[in-house]
Amino acid sequence: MGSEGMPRPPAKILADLSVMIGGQGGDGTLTVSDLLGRYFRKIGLYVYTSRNVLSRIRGGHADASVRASIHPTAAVKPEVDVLLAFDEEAANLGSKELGPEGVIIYDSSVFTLSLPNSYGFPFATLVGGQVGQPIYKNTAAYGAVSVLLGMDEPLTRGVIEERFQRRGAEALQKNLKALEIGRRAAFGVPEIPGHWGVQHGEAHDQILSIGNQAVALGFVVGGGRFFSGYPITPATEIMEYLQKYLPPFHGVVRQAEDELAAINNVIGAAYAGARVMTSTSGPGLSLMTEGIGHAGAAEIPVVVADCQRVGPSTGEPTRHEQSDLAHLAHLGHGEYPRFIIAPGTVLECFELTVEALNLAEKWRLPVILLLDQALCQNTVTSPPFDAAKVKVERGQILVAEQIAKMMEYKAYKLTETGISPYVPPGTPGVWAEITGNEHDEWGHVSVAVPNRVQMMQKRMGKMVKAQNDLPKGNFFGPADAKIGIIGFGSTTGPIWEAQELLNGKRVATRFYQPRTLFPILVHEVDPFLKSVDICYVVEHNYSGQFANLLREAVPWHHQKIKSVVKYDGHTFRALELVRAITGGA
Amino acid sequence: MGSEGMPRPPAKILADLSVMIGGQGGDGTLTVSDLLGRYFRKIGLYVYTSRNVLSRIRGGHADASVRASIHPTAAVKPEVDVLLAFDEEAANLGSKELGPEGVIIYDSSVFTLSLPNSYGFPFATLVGGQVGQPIYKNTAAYGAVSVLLGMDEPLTRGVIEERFQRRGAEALQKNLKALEIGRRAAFGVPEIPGHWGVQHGEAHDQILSIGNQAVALGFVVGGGRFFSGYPITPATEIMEYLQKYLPPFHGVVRQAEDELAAINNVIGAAYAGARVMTSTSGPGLSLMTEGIGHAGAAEIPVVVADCQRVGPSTGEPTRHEQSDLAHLAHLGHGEYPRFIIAPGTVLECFELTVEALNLAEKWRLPVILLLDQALCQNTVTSPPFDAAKVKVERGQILVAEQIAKMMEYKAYKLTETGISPYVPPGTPGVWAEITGNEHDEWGHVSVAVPNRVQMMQKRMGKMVKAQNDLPKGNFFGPADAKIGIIGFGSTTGPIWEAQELLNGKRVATRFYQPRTLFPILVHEVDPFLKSVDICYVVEHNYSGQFANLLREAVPWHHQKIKSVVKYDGHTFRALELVRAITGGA
Amino acid sequence: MVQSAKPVQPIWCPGCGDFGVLAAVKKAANELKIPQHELALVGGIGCSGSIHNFLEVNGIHALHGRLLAQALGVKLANPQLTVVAAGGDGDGYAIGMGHFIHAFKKNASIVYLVMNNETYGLTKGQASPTSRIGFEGNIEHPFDAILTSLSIPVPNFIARTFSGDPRMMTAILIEALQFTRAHRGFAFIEDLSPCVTYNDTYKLWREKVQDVSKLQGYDPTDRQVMFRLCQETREKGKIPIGVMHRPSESETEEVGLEKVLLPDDLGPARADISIEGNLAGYTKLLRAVT
Amino acid sequence: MVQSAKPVQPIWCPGCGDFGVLAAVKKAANELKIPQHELALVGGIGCSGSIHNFLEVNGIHALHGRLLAQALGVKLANPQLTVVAAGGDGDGYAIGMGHFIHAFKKNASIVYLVMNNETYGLTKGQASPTSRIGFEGNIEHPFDAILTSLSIPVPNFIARTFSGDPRMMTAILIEALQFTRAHRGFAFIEDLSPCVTYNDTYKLWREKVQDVSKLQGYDPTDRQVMFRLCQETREKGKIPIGVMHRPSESETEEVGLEKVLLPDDLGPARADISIEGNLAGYTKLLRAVT
Ligand SMILES: Cc1ncc(C[n+]2csc(CCOP(=O)(O)OP(=O)(O)O)c2C)c(N)n1
Ligand SMILES: Cc1ncc(C[n+]2csc(CCOP(=O)(O)OP(=O)(O)O)c2C)c(N)n1
Ligand code: SF4
Ligand code: SF4
Ligand SMILES: [Mg+2]
Ligand SMILES: [Mg+2]
Repeated sequence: MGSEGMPRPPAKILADLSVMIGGQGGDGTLTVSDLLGRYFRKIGLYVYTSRNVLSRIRGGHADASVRASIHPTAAVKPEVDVLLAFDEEAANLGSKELGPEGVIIYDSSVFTLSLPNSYGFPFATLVGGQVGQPIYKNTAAYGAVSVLLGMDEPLTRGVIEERFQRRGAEALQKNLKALEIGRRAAFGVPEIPGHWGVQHGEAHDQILSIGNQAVALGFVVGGGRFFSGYPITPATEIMEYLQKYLPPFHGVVRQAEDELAAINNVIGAAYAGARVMTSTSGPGLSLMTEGIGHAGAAEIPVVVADCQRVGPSTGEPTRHEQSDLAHLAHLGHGEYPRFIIAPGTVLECFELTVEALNLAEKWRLPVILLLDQALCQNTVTSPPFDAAKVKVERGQILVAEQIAKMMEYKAYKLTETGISPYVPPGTPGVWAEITGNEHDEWGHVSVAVPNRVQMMQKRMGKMVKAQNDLPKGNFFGPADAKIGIIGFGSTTGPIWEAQELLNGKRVATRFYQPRTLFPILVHEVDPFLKSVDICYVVEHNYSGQFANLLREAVPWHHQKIKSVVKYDGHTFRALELVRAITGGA
Repeated sequence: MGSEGMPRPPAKILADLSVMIGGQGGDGTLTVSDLLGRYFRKIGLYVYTSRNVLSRIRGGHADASVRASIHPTAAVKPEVDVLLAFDEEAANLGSKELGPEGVIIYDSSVFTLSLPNSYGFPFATLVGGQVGQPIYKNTAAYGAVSVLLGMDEPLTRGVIEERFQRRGAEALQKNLKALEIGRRAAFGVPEIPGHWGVQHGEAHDQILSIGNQAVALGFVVGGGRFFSGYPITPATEIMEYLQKYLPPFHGVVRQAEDELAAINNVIGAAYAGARVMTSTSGPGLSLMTEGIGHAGAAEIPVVVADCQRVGPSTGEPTRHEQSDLAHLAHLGHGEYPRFIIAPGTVLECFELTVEALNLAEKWRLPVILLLDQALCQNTVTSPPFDAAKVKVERGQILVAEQIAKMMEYKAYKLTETGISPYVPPGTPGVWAEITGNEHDEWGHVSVAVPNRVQMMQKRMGKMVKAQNDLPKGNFFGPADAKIGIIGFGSTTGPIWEAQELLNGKRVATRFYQPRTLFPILVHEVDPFLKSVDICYVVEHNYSGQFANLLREAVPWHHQKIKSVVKYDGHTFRALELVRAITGGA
Repeated sequence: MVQSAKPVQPIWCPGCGDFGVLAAVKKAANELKIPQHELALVGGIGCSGSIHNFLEVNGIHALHGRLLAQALGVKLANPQLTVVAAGGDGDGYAIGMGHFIHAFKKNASIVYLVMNNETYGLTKGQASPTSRIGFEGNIEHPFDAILTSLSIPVPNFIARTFSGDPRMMTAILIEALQFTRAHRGFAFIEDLSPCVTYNDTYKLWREKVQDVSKLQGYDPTDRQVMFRLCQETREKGKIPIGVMHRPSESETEEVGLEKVLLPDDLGPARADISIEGNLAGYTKLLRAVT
Repeated sequence: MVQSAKPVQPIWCPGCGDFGVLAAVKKAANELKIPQHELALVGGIGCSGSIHNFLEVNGIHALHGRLLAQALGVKLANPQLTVVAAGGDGDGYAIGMGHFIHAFKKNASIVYLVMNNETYGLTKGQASPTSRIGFEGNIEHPFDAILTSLSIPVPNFIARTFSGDPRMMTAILIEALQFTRAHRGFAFIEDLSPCVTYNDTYKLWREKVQDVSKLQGYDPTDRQVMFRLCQETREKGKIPIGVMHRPSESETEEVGLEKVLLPDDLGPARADISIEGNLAGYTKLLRAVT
């Protein structure tokens, strides 16, 4: 429609829409997606934004997309409704994802397009002329989109004010002017104003956040007080948020000289009695291998958040993958216990960070918080985080009165659970030896055979004894469905959507989202696999790493386990999953 | 006998004997075992010596044992025949392993013993008085043992001359004097001289070596020319041998500032076209994690020898374990191909080091040479290494004429095999980009989706395509046996011996010694597991790491797979295996 | 009283220089009356790094080369602890070099004690970064940690001692402990600690050590002067010992990293982390996310 | 001729200081007529480290902080190559600090070019070891790589340049390349290379740079003098640039590590490794094991 210039039928009201913004790095695509996300959230919609940028500061293709829906969503919409393109490459790439009724708005000061439903506006030229700086073209484009979608004008402005007021009055004024320019231009083309409408939603209690922020907040509220890290995409934001959040609570954040320092800094601080975390991504994680093993051997509670990106090696720093799992499950020379827990939503990022801190201290071992780029960096609406619901459980850290009653303090006392009560240094009247060498109960180096066997059993036994204490998985869909799906981390969003699409095709599925990935919770997995005829294990890596862990843990189910993998740096689309499961279009 | 002072029956001639020497670090136990090993080898016996020392330079309990047999052996003898004890702790520990007819010889200047068949000589006092330095007491004790076993006097001396002549005339003279003192003392006790005899053997073609030496020699003969490493027990000898061996062949050995440098040094040298290796043990291996991944991503052929010791963390530096396998199979963030190959004998250490170099260059990826402390450091007789049998296969390294015919040189050219022909820098007329970032065929950074998928398939596909090129396993025992045994590395020796013991009990077993541990060679494992009813997977770790890899690779055989593990720092004794397999004494 | 871990017998060879350091640590801690539970000793990996096993204090055996990184975490988590990191020259100047240089820069109030024997003792005598040319095939110029530490523009305490001179060693260690206990920043002491088994330099060093305070122009507040004096002493074939940098009170009044970050002294390990105790603050923090 | 990898468009922001370095490398290589196939450029990880992608030479993208370790391997494997390592200040002085200090000590004839922008460009502007106090919350004194490199007692070539002064930069780079191509040892150049996006210091640095050769007493053969001059210049709020250490010919005649180890120049990568070519030697070697 549109381009014919004929009177239009009343605007279609969208209840689930997707806007994709593409251009060169530095064109401000992320800003537009952020502004739209804020707007949609304010009208009560559920919002999900994702990004697709290069590992460079300026230039190169970058895009972002915003989805807004009256239903909760944490996945990219299969088809794009509005494509905003700042250059030709963005138009070409984006138009492949455009739905049949989709509209393209583009910057005609840069290129021209002859596709149907495409409207060019010379944003850069207009803004360059009237504001003086063409870089505000993105705000003008946001204005044009706001007209296209019949967005409320004061609210459209309000979102800009909210975002830019910190940058000072001048920046704000320029943005508002650019907005006006964009809106005016859009009103000049008859097909644009109110082309579509956007349904308002009910989700007014939601916040808009990213996994990295939720992890940082979970760390603070969970009692985390010492953090050391080294910048690396896509983990850096955790450190940056904590630099703001922690100091008022007597917390310390250090940017270390490298990841070897970071992990050893947190080991030292945990030894001293603080709740600690470090965060990193693939290359940094590999460098932490020795340190994490030290925490395992010496029984020092550390939390390591791994924000997975595309590997191996430097790989694709800004892209999405879930390929560190196998590495983490077997991390380090020798054998020591560890838990790997994986949140699937932003709220779970908050909750499981707390849980990771609790588990690490209760069981005195390293806990890996396994994240992925999409979960870490994609903005999504979430129920707000509630500090009052948080429980800080420190396990057996002994205080003065308890110590006074003791005859002796052995840092590695053999106990039923394998957990030795701990007394941090600085506690009057006691001290201890802590070491990553094999040691006796006192922490003295020992190679005695019976001691070695006992100490290995003490440590490794924790992975069995803790099973009921570890985060339980979530189950979605009817319990009697014969098709099973397993997925973790950010695949939850696309899997939910695929379940709905399959429901529409009368294909019932049951989705098990494990939140403890290692050790495999056999008491959860085994009945689940028993209950289904076939199970698709959905993950972002080449080898089917979680499927492999399942084969190892419950080999008797091996015939039911089917891997569905993707390793091209992009998140699953629900339709891909539907195709994989139905075996066709 | 003996202590009764009665006329003895004619001396029993031993065809398989074991001497254990125990004392404090610095007492010279390793020297005695070395001298005895040399002697027994000279009379044509097969020899196996093992050690049991602490991670400290002097003091603390240390012991060593020598086995000599007319049959090939690479395992500790179940029962000790002669115990030589320099202190009480050694006498107590050692007497537990003593056979019913075993004899104890001890240093009575330090302690006294009232056990039967024990004979004290004041070695330290005697030597201190007559040689002036009590440290030569170990040579005196060797002398006493030589009398006990009726050893040939000139040969007994000859071994000392061989070993000490490099140390200068004075040291040699003192040792010879100490020998005389020991012999004279022993002759003074009627029960000692010729108490036993030692049968001469036929194994005159054998050499006496350790795995670390064989690896170093294999490296040189296999064309290895650049080595960088960092000292760590039990790997250091590889570097030390190479410091002697490599320079005459235009080779370079560097002691790096740490393991991060070591692995990156060899990456640089391999990039430049040299055949390279580094060697390390657990803690160093963990530090090399990122580097090995870089070699995998950038397709740079490096060989990493991992001399496994007791983990996790600093663990027990001088003790034996095989617990890095799971780590190595999943090493590093992201996914890249690697081969893990594991020699089971000293000769195989030589041969498979060559093979590792060939495989790394042919397939252009990291190859792990998986060793263990017992294999690395225990002396054993072996067929000599033969350079003429060695094949140096460099794969597709292009030379000038080939290049001249090419239109273009792409370092990451997509090919059928996944192998891209390589041109090292310095070759006239061509150059290339090499990177651990995801890249296109030219080595340019790329995040394009189809390229990413192709490059992952190119790299990961090597693990499938190379299967027939990888070292084949060895099989021992009747093909129709229904009891299977799997074991790798130094467990081969004890397993052979267990097989013989079981044969004696009419229990037929078939032993599969895989020499490629990763990827699992399904074409070998599957028929083997099909052929047996049950299979014991014997390994030195807690989790049954190889058994787990098998469950993952051939889950349909999971019911047949039984783990037999030991993780106390000591090698399996054949009897333990027999018990595990027969399920009783 | 509660029984805590007892010290074990030193694993060192008789005559090892590290015995001198052990004695000095005991003496200094006694003299300063540092309560045992407040002293945390972070050991490296090497013969030297096991020193904490022979003392009745809090001891943590770090990884090879990572002792300073762990010590930093200990100090920042609980600034009230007196933190001493102690290890070898291989540990500190080879694998640990990165953290070593950064420790001066970060300036947490830790005493770092390097027992320099110019070899890797525990792995049986290979060349270390401080080994002389020719030792075990070494072809690299020896690293001089004092010269390099003088090049880092931060007011740290820097000294070199000799195990053969226990008086000076103890006095300097006491000064370093006082420096860090006053939160004045990082204190580095390199102790010349001969390895009698693999590199017995007792006699040589006894002849070569030169007390810098006896040199003309000695001024430990001036880096340039000390840089020159140390270099000249080396050129004369001598090894300078003594205090090489003693920053003035005005430069260092409580500039230790832990004081800068936690002026109220209530660090991560001792903060109240209960939900009740923080609910108001947490609620405000979480409400800001919209 | 065979088509090799073509350079790609620089990914740098317009105006980035690294363009100056790129231009200087091209110019220097041209001037010295270094055949393209003989130049091997080892890049770090960071904006700066991608420089080899924009040149037609052998390029290897190392790991973050490991470029010197890889460069060492390249040079020792094939001493005929002209090896240049190039990366950022984060790469070199944070994660790479250990290898950095050891590179001086090892003294392989490699040119190491640090593009110091006093920030982590590629990860969006965090403080680096050279950042001034206050930059992005930095509380640590900035590291001065020149002072520290002057403290290491090995005759290396040491210089600092400024991207805003391309003439000096090119001239010094040429000298450094000549130094390493003559196997005289390690050559270190820190280039002040502003990050216009996160830390635009062009103006500031243009005002602050001080050509040391203009200072009274300038003597680049004398470390003590240069240490003093550099420190004094810093104290005056200036940044010294120029050649800081130029060892004399007699000190450095072919002392590059690769020459010491491989005097015949036939290194690991070019040695004959065929069995036939070595059988006699191998047989002798193996026969010695009995
Ligand atoms: C990562 C790692 N690499 C290597 C080792 C082996 N190792 C143990 S101690 C040591 C060197 C000891 O030398 P130094 O630090 O000088 O201490 P010293 O024994 O001389 O006191 C080495 C290399 C290790 N434990 N960890
Ligand atoms: C082991 C590791 N840690 C962290 C990173 C992330 N990272 C990439 S570039 C960079 C810093 C870049 O700063 P610098 O070296 O100064 O280079 P610049 O971009 O400023 O030129 C970091 C931390 C990484 N790639 N690898
Ligand atoms: S080997 Fe050397 S450093 Fe180690 S304890 Fe013995 S004398 Fe001391
Ligand atoms: S971010 Fe800074 S360092 Fe990186 S390219 Fe841009 S200007 Fe250069
Ligand atoms: Mg040392
Ligand atoms: Mg930088």
